[in-house]
Amino acid sequence: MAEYLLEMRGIVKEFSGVKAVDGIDLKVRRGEVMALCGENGAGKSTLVKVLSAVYPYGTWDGTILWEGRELKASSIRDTERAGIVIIHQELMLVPQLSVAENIFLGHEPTLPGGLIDFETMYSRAAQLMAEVGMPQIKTALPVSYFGGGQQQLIEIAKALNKNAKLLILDEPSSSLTKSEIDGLLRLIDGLRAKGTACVYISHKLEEVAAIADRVTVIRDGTLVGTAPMADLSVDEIIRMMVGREIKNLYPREPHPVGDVIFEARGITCYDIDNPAHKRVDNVSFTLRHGEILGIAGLIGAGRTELVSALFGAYPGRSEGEIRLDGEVLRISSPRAAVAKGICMVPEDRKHHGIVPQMAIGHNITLSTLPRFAPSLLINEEVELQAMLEEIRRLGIKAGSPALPISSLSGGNQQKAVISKMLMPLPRILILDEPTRGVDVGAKYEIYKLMFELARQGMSIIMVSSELPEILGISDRVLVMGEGQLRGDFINESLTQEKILAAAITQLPLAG
Amino acid sequence: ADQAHPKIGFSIDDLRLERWARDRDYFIEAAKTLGATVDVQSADANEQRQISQIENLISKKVDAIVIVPFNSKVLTNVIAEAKKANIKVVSYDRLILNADVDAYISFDNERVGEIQAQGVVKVKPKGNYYLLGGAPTDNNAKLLRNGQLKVLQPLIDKGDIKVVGSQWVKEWNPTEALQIVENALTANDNKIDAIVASNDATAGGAIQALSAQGLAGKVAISGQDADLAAIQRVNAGTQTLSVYKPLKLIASEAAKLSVQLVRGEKPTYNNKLDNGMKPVDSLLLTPTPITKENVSLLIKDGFFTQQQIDGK
Amino acid sequence: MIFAFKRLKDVFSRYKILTLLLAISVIWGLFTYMTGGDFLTPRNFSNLLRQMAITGMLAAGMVFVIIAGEIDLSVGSLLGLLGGIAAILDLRFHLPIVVTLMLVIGLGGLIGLANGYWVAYQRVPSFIVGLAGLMAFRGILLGVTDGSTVAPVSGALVLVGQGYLPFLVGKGLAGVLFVLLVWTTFRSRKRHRALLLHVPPLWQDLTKLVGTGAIIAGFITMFDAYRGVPIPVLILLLILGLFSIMANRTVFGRRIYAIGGNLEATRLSGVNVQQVKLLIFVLMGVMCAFAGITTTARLAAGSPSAGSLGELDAIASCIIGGTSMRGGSGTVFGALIGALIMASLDNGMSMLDVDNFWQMIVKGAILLLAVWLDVTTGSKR
Amino acid sequence: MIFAFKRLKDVFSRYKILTLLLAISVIWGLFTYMTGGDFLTPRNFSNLLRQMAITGMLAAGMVFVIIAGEIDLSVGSLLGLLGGIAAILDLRFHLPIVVTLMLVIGLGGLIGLANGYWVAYQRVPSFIVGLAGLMAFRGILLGVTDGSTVAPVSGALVLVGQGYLPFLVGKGLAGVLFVLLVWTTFRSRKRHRALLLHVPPLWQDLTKLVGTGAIIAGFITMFDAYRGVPIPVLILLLILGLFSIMANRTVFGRRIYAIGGNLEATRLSGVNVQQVKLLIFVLMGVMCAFAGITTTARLAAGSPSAGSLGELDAIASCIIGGTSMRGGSGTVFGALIGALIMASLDNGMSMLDVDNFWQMIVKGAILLLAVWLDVTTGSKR
Ligand SMILES: Nc1ncnc2c1ncn2[C@@H]1O[C@H](COP(=O)(O)OP(=O)(O)OP(=O)(O)O)[C@@H](O)[C@H]1O
Ligand SMILES: Nc1ncnc2c1ncn2[C@@H]1O[C@H](COP(=O)(O)OP(=O)(O)OP(=O)(O)O)[C@@H](O)[C@H]1O
Ligand SMILES: [Mg+2]
Ligand SMILES: [Mg+2]
Repeated sequence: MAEYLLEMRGIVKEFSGVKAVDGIDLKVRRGEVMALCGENGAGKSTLVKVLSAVYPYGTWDGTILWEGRELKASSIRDTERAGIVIIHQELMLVPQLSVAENIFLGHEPTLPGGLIDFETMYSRAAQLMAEVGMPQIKTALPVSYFGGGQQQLIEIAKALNKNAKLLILDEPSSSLTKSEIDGLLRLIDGLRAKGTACVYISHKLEEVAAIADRVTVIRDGTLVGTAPMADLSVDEIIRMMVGREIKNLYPREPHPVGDVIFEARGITCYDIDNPAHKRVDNVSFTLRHGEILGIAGLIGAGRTELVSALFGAYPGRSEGEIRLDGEVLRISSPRAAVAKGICMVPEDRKHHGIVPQMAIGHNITLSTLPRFAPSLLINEEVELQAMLEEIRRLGIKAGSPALPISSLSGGNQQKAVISKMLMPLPRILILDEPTRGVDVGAKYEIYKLMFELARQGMSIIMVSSELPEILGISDRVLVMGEGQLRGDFINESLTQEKILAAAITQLPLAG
Repeated sequence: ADQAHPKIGFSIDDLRLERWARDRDYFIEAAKTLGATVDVQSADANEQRQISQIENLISKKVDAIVIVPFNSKVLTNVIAEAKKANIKVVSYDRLILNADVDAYISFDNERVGEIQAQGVVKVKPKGNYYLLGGAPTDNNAKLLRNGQLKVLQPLIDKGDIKVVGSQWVKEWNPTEALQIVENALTANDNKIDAIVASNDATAGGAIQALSAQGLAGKVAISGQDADLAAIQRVNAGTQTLSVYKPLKLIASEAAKLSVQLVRGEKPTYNNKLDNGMKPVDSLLLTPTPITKENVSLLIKDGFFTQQQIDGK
Repeated sequence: MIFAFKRLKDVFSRYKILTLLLAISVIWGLFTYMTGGDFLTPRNFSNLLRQMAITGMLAAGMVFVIIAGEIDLSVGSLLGLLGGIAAILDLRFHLPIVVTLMLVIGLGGLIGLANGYWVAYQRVPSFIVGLAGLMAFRGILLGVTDGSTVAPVSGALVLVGQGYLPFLVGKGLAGVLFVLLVWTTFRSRKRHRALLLHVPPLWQDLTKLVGTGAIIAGFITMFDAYRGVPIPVLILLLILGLFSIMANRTVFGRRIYAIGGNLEATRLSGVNVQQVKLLIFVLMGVMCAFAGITTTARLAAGSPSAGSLGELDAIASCIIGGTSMRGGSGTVFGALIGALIMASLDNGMSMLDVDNFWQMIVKGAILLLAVWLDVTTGSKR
Repeated sequence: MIFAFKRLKDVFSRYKILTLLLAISVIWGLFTYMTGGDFLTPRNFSNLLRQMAITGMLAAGMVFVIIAGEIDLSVGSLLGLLGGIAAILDLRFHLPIVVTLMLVIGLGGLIGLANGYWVAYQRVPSFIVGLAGLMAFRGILLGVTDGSTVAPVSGALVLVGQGYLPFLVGKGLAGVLFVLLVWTTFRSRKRHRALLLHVPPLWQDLTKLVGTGAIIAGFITMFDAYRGVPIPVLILLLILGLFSIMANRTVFGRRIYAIGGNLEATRLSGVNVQQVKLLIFVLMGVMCAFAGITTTARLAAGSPSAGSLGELDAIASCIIGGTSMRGGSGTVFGALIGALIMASLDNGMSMLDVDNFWQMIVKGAILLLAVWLDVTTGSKR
């Protein structure tokens, strides 16, 4: 038996001339958790896609040894047969199919005669969902019914169902709450005890510290180093990733906070499918000039609905009153909101943020195009100058503004989307999970940018599921639970425990 | 419906063509004077539709069905249905094959093709001919072509006539005809002496191509249906002939015939034609070629007024 | 609990079908009133269903193509081609009817395979493959028939399109169907109990069974009041049953929905999506063969223009019946109801002697309104 | 650096067009050889371009509809309807030609507006709106013309379809175009310099200018060797120029691509996506008016069957020309090249007097092959 379950040697993967992965080695032992760390665009996802044959053998260079023998997989089916299972960074579920059908997609249990054995499927699916911490879920409901975090758990259940020898998790925790992450880590721990190896990719380094046996850090497609977690600290990992020291992750700066300029009263959002159900229930709050307001809450608390209603983007029926400078605003569409100086960076970057085929630069100027067209025609030179300026200001790592935005890494895409919504020079900027899937370095830069904007007098609303981030950035914190406002705290001597306590009050005890 | 007031179903191939709209009007008029009511259906050149419509007429319990078949070979089943329901069936203009029809009244399509070819040959007995057929999917286009070849083939064999090309025009579409003739003229360096076109709509397109080359009036070209625009062209000399089927005659005869059948009277026939199943009692009327010389015939028939032809 | 929710969902999706059924009742009621009762006679009922059978067969295949996120524009031409070949085999080669049918169905499957190959394995957009087929198949048909109608075909072949089931056989089949339904209902109850899943109360299942039974009985009575169940309608009903089971209960069926819902995710779940797509087109080809044979049988002839624009009717039926153009959702039952609505409009307006151009305008308007209603009342925004 | 990349991308997309141009050369070469040179005479060149003009106009509008992720199946019928109305206004009401043109174009825009309203504001899938229009517009046409050909229209109207530019005017326009190109090139260089952006070496811009100049000169010479630039071709070239600028350099154009790429993201960027969609359909309606007028002018008659199946030709042109059915990418130039390929096939085969059924088969096959080539050689997998 080979010493390593998996050995990847000198892996090189190019995309039209650009080397996304440039000669990386990765070795994983049986029953160990190997964390893979690196900045956005370092090549983590690409590396594991090579491993799982999303990029089949022959489209990359290097060798993969699996249980001591060379693996030349031409499709996912080959790797799954070998026992390699991957959970992708992007959600890979079929929204119209039920939870159970998604979990069993590709491995449906059948009765004699070719019919699907639904009874087995549903009962097994219920078991799996219980294992990942959602025992009460109705597995016959379509996946589209569930929010991002719940879908992530369904993905994990789907992977568990495949009995992997090596489980690859590519940022599984980016849309999970603290308690769900704890559950996930326990799950991985259990798998490890049973001898299953894991490759764990995450930008949340506390998780890495908690679960990993060893850590591999890569930068710009090359290996920086591999070391046992025991020999490392979070700060050291950051230094390896970024190449420099980041002392304080939350560079909070004092900035003056002015008078109340924005006021939301009695915001209520009704569920689209079930108008009797309120997704947001009578929420009122105020926002001051130059203030950073954090909104915390559990997944499904209705934070996204609340802010999309403010931005005129809530798809269902909503009511309530919004005042800016004391003037009542009628916001029926994002366009109206932008015109009034309210901009929002949406939560779901892939579906709501970017226009994938379009150039990076054109994405950035999308919301402010008329500004560059003094006459009938767009002045492309002035536009180009503005793009370059934005790319420089936000530190977007892009070869050229003319490349399609889909060629950027997630963090850089996020910066481009933020840039797009900064272009209209909003007075109120709403950021819904702005650092989801963003590496520490880029997070740091985004935070700095937020403080910079606040200092210039912009008011910022930030929805986040990461409590340290909420605590590290906000001047004031709103806590939501089940669609209602459960607390409004000044961020002084506020703790995670206090927020959590507020979020779950009035919740009936589980059971 | 009783015998004094019979209900007649009239299933027409394609009312989108001017000619059938006229048939319909004459037919209804004649039927009214005979005390009958008419239910008109247009199949829009679609046999499937026509069958459905005939079925619907049977459901409505008409006393007789007059059919202008789009495709004369596909009505066997549905006519058997009609007969079972005791409905008289008259085949109008085109002989329905392999079916138990009671009577047939027509100008023969092959005969029309012959007249078209003859008219063109009379003007250009020798030279380069181009054959512009109807819709490739339309069985009648085939019949017309057969008639044309009956006249032309001997001359081709003799060497008097050289066929420099032949194409079918999709859906009888004039735009297609225009392009086909443009290309034919280019390919033959304008050396085309006559075009045998199968109806007036396609002839119209062809003549546009000719006139762009200053050839309109110099090249003989046939047509069919006596469309107003075509008659104006005949008058102007850009179209050699159209074939006129005295529609009023055929329509009123057909109305009379079907009422007589319903009332159990014996209509007069002048022929018997075999349709593959039985000899069918037939009343055959002669189509008339319309050339510059006899345009007035149309006015006399009340088909057009002088003002119409003059374009006033 | 799981099944309580599923029932709720069922009611919703049934509700969607209910709107369609309501639309049909309104249309039928209107026509019956306007034709002085002629519309809703057993005879016209039989006519109507026979008239919808061909479009229905195409729609039953098309619905899967659309669910998978593709489209097939070649079906009208392919229907024509296969129907023409059936006529030729029958008339010129005097093959026994069974051999003719087998050959044509096989050929349909093969051509479907070719279509599917280009779409699934060569990644040519299905719109283009369909467009190419639309032209090429019609061209081949013109070539083989020389543009003239191939007639008359043999009586045996005609029977396929114009025959009726003997009364006794029809009643027998209906009985068998009902017994089958009862049996599956009780088997499913037993299995649910064994797996400790939720079992609906007995009265509910019984009501359902009685209702279904009444509908079956009504159908049979209506048909037998004319001449019996027409063969093409029988075939269509068989297809409906088989395809519904396929769609909901087989691996292949569920994967079609998965592909339409999220192709990439399905592929990354280890499903051979190319193969599934290939099979969908094979199925479509076979459906074209059925439709072509029925057309030829009904016409007693192979016609060079048969089936033209059939693809549009089929697609319209699917969409009226609630199939989403974006893929991922739709049902065979809905598609057939869509076909029935279209056929009812044609039938009713032609019985009313409506001017042809008005018919076209009305049909266009109804199509738009039907879908608009679906969109505005639908749960998804 | 930035511009080095941009150039690389340009070469790639130009490369794609190059494959198309290569395809055209092969087709033209083959036909020229087979017709013994008749194919590539100035006269046939003029014919060919006139024959592609109508499809080209439709394709120029359709390409934006497809880029925005929609489809419009009603264009053939709408062309017919508007052409018929033009003929009626001209013949029966004796309106001055300019008034007729204005009215028809206005009506085209209005009907487009209605189509767009259903798609953009009522969220009815454009496939359905188009299908409904396909039936209804043809029905209205039959109603207003009573099914008969409306002829002969006035000489002034015919000129729009069959007229030619006087030689001098043609040469003059070509000259103006060239001067304009030179001017914009140098203005852009100056602006780049002023903003301290990268300026390409002078020789590069000069070579480009000389090349473009040669092509313009070649075109004009070829046209003038026959009778001059045909009016419909002139109109088409104007449309090409205007629409290309619109696509690349206006806010509206940019937003069309954005909508096709990701509708939701564009909406959330504060763009009024419904309005953009509405305008796209208005544009399509106006293009139908142009195409309809040209058809009527060319036939000197309004024909009830004009434009049937025109939608399929237009869509096929777009797709051959590299427009993606998924939306978000495509060019007007490509669509017109696509239309030219289709027209070349029709023209060449009819000159060769190829049997109709072979023409259909060959056209289908070429369509498939062209797109297949594009898919397999394309950079996106
Ligand atoms: N399909 C593709 N085509 C072109 N370039 C690509 C493609 N996929 C990835 N890249 C590029 O390869 C590099 C590595 O990307 P990858 O997704 O592996 O990064 P990552 O480490 O997973 O980043 P993140 O933390 O943001 O997920 C990036 O520069 C990215 O732009
Ligand atoms: N279409 C739907 N129908 C019914 N319930 C839904 C639907 N989509 C989501 N939900 C549920 O509604 C709740 C609100 O979810 P949402 O994710 O929008 O809230 P959130 O507070 O913004 O949380 P997150 O941290 O995920 O952004 C969740 O419980 C989710 O499962
Ligand atoms: Mg990644
Ligand atoms: Mg959220």
